[in-house]
Amino acid sequence: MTLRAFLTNRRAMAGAGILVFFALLAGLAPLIAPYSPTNINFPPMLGPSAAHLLGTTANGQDVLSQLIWGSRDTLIVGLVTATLISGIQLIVGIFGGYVGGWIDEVLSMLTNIFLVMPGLPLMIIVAAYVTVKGTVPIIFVITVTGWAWGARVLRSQTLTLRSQAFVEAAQLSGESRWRIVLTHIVPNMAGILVANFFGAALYAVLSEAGLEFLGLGNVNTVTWGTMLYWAENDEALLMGLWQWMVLPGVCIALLGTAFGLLNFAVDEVVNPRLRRT
Amino acid sequence: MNQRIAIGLAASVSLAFALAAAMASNVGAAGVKTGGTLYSAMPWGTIPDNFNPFLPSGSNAGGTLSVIYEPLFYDNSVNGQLVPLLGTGYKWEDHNLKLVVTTRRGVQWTDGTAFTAKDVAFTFNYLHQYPVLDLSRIWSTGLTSVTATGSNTVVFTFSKANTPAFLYIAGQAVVPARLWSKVKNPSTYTNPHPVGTGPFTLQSFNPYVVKYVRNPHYWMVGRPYIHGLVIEAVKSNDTSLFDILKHNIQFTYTAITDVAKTFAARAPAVNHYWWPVNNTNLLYMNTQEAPFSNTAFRIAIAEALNTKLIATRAYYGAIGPANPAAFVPAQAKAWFNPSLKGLEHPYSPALAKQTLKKAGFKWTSTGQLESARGNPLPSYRILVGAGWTDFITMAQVVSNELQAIGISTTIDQEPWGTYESSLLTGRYDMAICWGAGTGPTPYYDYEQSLGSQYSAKQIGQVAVSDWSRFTRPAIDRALQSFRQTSNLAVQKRDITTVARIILRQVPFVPLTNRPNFFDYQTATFVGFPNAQNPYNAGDPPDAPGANLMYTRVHLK
Amino acid sequence: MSLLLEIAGLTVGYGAGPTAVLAVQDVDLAVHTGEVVGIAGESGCGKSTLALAATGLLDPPGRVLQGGVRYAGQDLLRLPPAALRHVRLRQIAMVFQASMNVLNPVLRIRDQFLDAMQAHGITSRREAVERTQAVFELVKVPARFLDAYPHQLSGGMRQRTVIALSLVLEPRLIFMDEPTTALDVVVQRAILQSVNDLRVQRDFAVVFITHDLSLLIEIADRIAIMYAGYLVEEASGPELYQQPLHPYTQALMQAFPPLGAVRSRLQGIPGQPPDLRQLPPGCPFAARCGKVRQGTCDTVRPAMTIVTPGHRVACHLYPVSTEGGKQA
Amino acid sequence: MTAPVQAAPEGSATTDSALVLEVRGLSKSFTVGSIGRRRRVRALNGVDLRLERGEVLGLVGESGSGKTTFARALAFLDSPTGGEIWLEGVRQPLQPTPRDLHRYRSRVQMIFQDPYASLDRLHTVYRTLSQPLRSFRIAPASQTRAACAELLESVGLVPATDFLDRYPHELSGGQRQRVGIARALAARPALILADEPTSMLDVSIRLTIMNLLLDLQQGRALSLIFITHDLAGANYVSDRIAILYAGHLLEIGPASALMHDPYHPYTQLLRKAAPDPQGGFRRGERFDASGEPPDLTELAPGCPFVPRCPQARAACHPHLPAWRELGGQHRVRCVLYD
Amino acid sequence: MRYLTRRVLVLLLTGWAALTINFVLPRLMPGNPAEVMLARFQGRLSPRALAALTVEFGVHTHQSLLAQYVAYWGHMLTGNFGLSLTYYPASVAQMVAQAFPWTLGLVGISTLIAFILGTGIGIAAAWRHGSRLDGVLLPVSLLLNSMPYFWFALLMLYLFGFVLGWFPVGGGLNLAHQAGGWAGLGAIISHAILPAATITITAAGGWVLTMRNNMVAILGEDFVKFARAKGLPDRVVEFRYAARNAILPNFTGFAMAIGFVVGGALLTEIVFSYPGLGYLLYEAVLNLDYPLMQAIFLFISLAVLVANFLADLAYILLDPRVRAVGRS
Repeated sequence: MTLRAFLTNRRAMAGAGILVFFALLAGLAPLIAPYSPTNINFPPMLGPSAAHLLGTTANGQDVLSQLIWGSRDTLIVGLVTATLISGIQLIVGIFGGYVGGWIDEVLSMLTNIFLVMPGLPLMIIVAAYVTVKGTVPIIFVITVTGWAWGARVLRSQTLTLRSQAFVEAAQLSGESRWRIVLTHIVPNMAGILVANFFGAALYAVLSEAGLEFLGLGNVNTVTWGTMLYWAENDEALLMGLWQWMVLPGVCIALLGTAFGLLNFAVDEVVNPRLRRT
Repeated sequence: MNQRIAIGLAASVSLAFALAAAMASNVGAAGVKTGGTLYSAMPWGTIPDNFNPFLPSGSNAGGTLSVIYEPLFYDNSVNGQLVPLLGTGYKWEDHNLKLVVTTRRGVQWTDGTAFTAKDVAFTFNYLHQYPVLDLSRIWSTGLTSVTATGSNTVVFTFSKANTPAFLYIAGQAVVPARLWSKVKNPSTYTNPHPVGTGPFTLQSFNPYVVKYVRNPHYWMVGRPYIHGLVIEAVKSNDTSLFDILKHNIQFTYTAITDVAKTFAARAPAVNHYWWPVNNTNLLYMNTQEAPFSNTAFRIAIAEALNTKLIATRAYYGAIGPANPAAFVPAQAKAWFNPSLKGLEHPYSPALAKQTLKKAGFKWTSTGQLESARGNPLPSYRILVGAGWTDFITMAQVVSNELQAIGISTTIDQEPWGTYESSLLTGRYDMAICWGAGTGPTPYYDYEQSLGSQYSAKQIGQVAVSDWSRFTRPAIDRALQSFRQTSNLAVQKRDITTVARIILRQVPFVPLTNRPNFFDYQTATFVGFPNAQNPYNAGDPPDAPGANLMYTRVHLK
Repeated sequence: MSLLLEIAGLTVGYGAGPTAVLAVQDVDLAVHTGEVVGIAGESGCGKSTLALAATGLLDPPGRVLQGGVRYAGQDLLRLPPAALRHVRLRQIAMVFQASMNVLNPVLRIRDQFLDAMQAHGITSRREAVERTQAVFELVKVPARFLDAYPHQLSGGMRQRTVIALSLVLEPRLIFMDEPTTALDVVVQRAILQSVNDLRVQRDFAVVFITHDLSLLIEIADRIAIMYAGYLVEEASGPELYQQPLHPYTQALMQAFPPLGAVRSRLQGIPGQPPDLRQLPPGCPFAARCGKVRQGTCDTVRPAMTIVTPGHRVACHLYPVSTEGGKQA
Repeated sequence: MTAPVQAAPEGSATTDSALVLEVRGLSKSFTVGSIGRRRRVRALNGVDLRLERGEVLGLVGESGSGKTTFARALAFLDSPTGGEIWLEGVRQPLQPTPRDLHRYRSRVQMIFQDPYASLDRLHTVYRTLSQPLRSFRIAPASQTRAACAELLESVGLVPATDFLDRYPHELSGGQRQRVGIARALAARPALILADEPTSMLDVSIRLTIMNLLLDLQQGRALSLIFITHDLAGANYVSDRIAILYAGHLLEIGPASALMHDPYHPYTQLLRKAAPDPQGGFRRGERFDASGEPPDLTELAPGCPFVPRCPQARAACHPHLPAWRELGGQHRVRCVLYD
Repeated sequence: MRYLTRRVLVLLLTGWAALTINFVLPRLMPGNPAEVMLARFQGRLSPRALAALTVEFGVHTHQSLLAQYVAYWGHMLTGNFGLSLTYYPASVAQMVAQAFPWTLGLVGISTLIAFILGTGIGIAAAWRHGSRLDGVLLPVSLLLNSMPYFWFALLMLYLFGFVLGWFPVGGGLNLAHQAGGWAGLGAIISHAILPAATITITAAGGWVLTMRNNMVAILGEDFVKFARAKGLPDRVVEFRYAARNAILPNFTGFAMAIGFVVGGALLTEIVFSYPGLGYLLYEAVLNLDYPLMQAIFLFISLAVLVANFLADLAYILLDPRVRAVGRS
């Protein structure tokens, strides 16, 4: 029922289409990228040409290859972070909502605190404190600062589900708490979980780009974020290498839009109040 | 290229052999238009509300050290000239144990009182009284006393000979004794109403713009030509670049990416840059840590690096590769001993591999280097400052080239504070940074980079400036000999000794030259320093050398 | 009694094209001044859709596909929006099914009354307040609740308030769609009584929509029975009570356990209403009907027959006659 | 109607094998409001009830009367705050351990009001029904499916195999409620609490579901508490009817007696207000009902119905009247019968 | 006022937590401000000078953590944040006080504009939902919402600042002007337009989306339908009935939104060389200026907290229901 609603949802399909496109790009990067993204042996600052469809960077890297390979690490950061964030949200939300009591009080307070703490500044500070720079710390930093909102949503959803008749009926059927959580609560939150997942992925991709831009990222990888970092620092726009500056941003925005569309569509499918169009 | 932290290599000083009467040629030049306000924008972020000349540049408002306070002499590291400012002459006496400096007559502090040798003596004794202020460690050079022996003579007495110390003395900003003797806590005193001898006085200040106005009683008659100077603090190199491209400002100090194309070519008639080399960018290796403690390993790294490519990638041809013994080009001719020829390590990955093989290293089937015992080497970190894209670019090339001989590396960009303290405490594998000292002879860099008094015995302890933590008694002896003499031949021999050790043992790999990044445009004002008229070394607008520019620039 | 509202051949669908679901099909219904017309049927029979369509409140994807609604000589469905707006509340008021939620939760009751009156030209605040107080008195809600927010009222009070609001401009017709379903019997009874009193005083007509036929029998002058979007029977209340003709109506009458009678097993209506997306040919009730005649009921859709004056039924048991008389 | 009930609710024959449930002084209150303005909502105030094996009790009350609270307290979905619950002669702790609950629920089951909300939309009928079978170890794993089919047949969903693998959205409201009934039956309980099981169903199928409940109850000698606001419905299914108002029982007695001759003014009011399909057109009939059920946070000590009672008098105010038995197990709590 | 008490409690606890995290973070840090200071002075400090400095910064205290914590609170409450390492010997309080008004002005005003603009567009889209406007707005808002702030800022700066020259290329004030007077104000405004537009455009997308969704949901509510049935003019229904309610959930989402905007503003400030807290924080981080970092983070957190608290208060004012005492 919901799957079909999802499959016939134009927004979902548009979002999924973009995501699949980037996923293919990422998956097939070794096959379709003309060069290695870290190969710095081309003449720098070339405009678009047959050999370099999108030109080269100021460091003599092929922009197209970087763009293609960049999708890989960008997606990895986005999806891995979103997975971690979703995991925390699920645990905090369910613990808070279903177990209740003082655990809930503590977790709620923690959630509220992280909710109010401004994400990027906190991220910057934590990133400054993390001494080893790399993709893992970046994922860590974004995860730590990005879970609160979804956890709050999931908690209230858990609270709602907990008082639903079918959950009470399951209690009366002699089901244990944890079986109820696993077989009733979690599956019924799947839609919101998925929507949150895409929201978190959007947050992660944007945050990664922001950290890279600030020079707090990992320069060893090629992501759209690092591309922007280099393009900005090497004055891509002044050099007339607009494609180097514009395209990674467009890719981030498109990927973000895909995540947003999916988030939105799942929301629409799950929440019938929005399904009136 | 984004050295957002404008920690100047400001106190660049030199030793001169002859005093140049540089003033004469310019004073009273005919047809000079006076008036106008000169603008600059610097990526400083914010301007500190502080005009204390004893603090390092960057901690006080830009201009404090260039237009308000003046030192005794300005040493031009580019042309080797020594320009007299508050001092007019000096001589070493008593086997180099006594330095006698004559001070300028007829100079007035901006509050109307007269400048005398007493102020000079006061300033140096003040540094002794408050060691926090003695940034150049003048009182660690063997100096024992400073006294004014007349209204225009100051005598510096040393316990042991140290001729290079003159440079530090020459560059110290001088303050009025009358006012500073009353200051209680000079290290935190913000000096809100600065009184100096310089060509300008403070007009107004806010955290984003500081304005100076011409000092009508400046000791150089008729100077400065311009009436005002405004320095704006901007947040990024982009902004200052945009500002100068739009001719909102006349000059800035920014390492512009591909400066010829991005900046100069946009208005070839008026947009200019002058990037005179005065230092070297080095690849430091932590010699207290394996395998960088292994000389053969370091040599192999030197052989594996194509410094030409590194320079091209990092500076787009504006700056060239470094001399392998880290001589600055302007000094190489004078100081490079032909006997050093052949000790360099030319770029050759094959040779590098051979060197490694000879030292017992092996390679895995995938081409990774492993130790003699067959343990694959880990990935080493190359430390660079966050956002310093010239260094990061160098690191990328280095990383690529080391990969070619089987050494894997990752680039570790750190915020400036972490970067610097990692460098000082030896918590790094490899790092890219400039040479620790600059001056008119290689001595200054060698002393700072390799002198055992600046090193540390263990990782974790602070090595003040010997960041590769490499020391040799032979080096210390050579430096000691250099200090105690004013005989050029002896000094040359000493420098050659150190250079030979550098080439043979490679404590660091010189990568590229390092210049001052001076950019200017001549649409409305002229008279900026350049290669044809290098009256200063392209110093940043807050460094003492900029003083010379402010007294020469005038309306077109 | 004069004709007030005339629904003729009204067909309403949701969606468009071949997948459209016809919620109301070819319904004729007249409402005269001052009378109470009851519409009864199971959920999904189209009674609420009929009310919305007849008042021009149908939201997309619902659409009137055929037929018309005439109110006091005007074609309601073709009125320009501005004119239609003036008909609402002032001429035709509507009390909704989920009355609990029809009041704006963030506005005080008083303001919601004032909004309504302002929209219909009563700009004097004093007049508006006076009118409001008057209707509050009518529906027996203390005037202090004027300053309350909806959530501060009990369900019964809220329902009374909504009825008061529907009365404040003295309309001539009120649609009441399950106005008391969510309420307890005692409150329901009290409200029905109030409405009836008011109706007598002010002489407005009521279209009362409910699934509770027993309630309609008690209060309605005329009752229309709907099933699967069709009007299947219409008669005066007493007539329908005494002589329900359509097997569905009969079953519906039997579907409520009696209050006082001796207890005996009753049978409900077997099966369930048909899926409107796949309406079978023939009589929509055929599948559940105890008197079904194979070959006829399941193939031919029965037409409306006037059995006696004022009593119509659409059932093959009562074949169409030109006289309108009853044939055995 | 089955065996007569004992007169005094205070009776002590808790070992009586015919007695399935005995409730004594059951109370439930909630705390609402913030610090400083805490108020207690007293939803149930000392309810006494006894239920025999195979008996159907109709519990009738308006919304807010506490009837749902009663069902939930009995099912331990919300723990009662006071009183005693004896099940088949065993006293149930008011703060039960999970083990206590499991044992109790194998004997007491519940049918929910909303057939749409009470089934997990993601679980098939089979999955829903197998849950109690598994957790109460009713049927071995190999026979679960057969047992489920059997349950479905017993609630009239035939052929059962057509329904086993359906999801709730593939069922009509009536069919869902049948599944809900089957689930309650699966545990083979002694007592089923049916909380307004027909109020959300279409009028046309309400009777069918009531009939089903009666058939099942009679066939299995189940006890049933049928909770409703519909007096006629209660009358249709129940042996006895109890009237609940503001958390207090006001009247209890054999269904027919209570319907024909209600004692309590409130019961009379209910009786009068209920629509009566046999009553015909009665628009002009006067009916005096002002006021609404009381605020449960501000209950006065006397009879809770006083503010709405047309026959209220001074004696009603000081305290709740005692129970009076007026013949045939028909008891009432009202000063009119003192 | 249960809701308000809870909010105040959350405010206090969150404030406490923010301060405590602020206390803990630098102490988890491996580095040592003394080393940083040494680096700052380019290694030229003698050990004696260094010792003097560290005492000044109060970093080498051998107190217990608890004593440090108590002292820290004392400092926080008296506004004594210590000295900045970067801008030594300026005090942290002085630096923050300089930057704060700029950020407050820029972020405050652009957040407000973004909120009003986004909410307005969201209302319009939902009111016409299903229309082309709505169809286009959604992906556009998503796109705007998904753009990296700094990237968009860079493009805006390049296009409007550099190429077209309509606006200054950065800074908060013109080179020629000091703050003060009309010219100063004009300069401030002209410098603020681009960064404010950047923040507004990227932030408004989020508000459009949430507002549209809320509004679509509210439009399905009975009270909106009833408002139309009352014959209220469209504008009244749209704003007083639908939008008025749809805006309420936004206040609970304000926390995240404002945090996000502050984060985005930080990047924007850096791109536009805007003299606010964002840039200062960036500087502080690059220089490991712990005292400054601590104070700025504290300030931002508290500002967000206060903004949230104000949003909560507004929520209370706008929604009578949260004032009510409800079941917990």
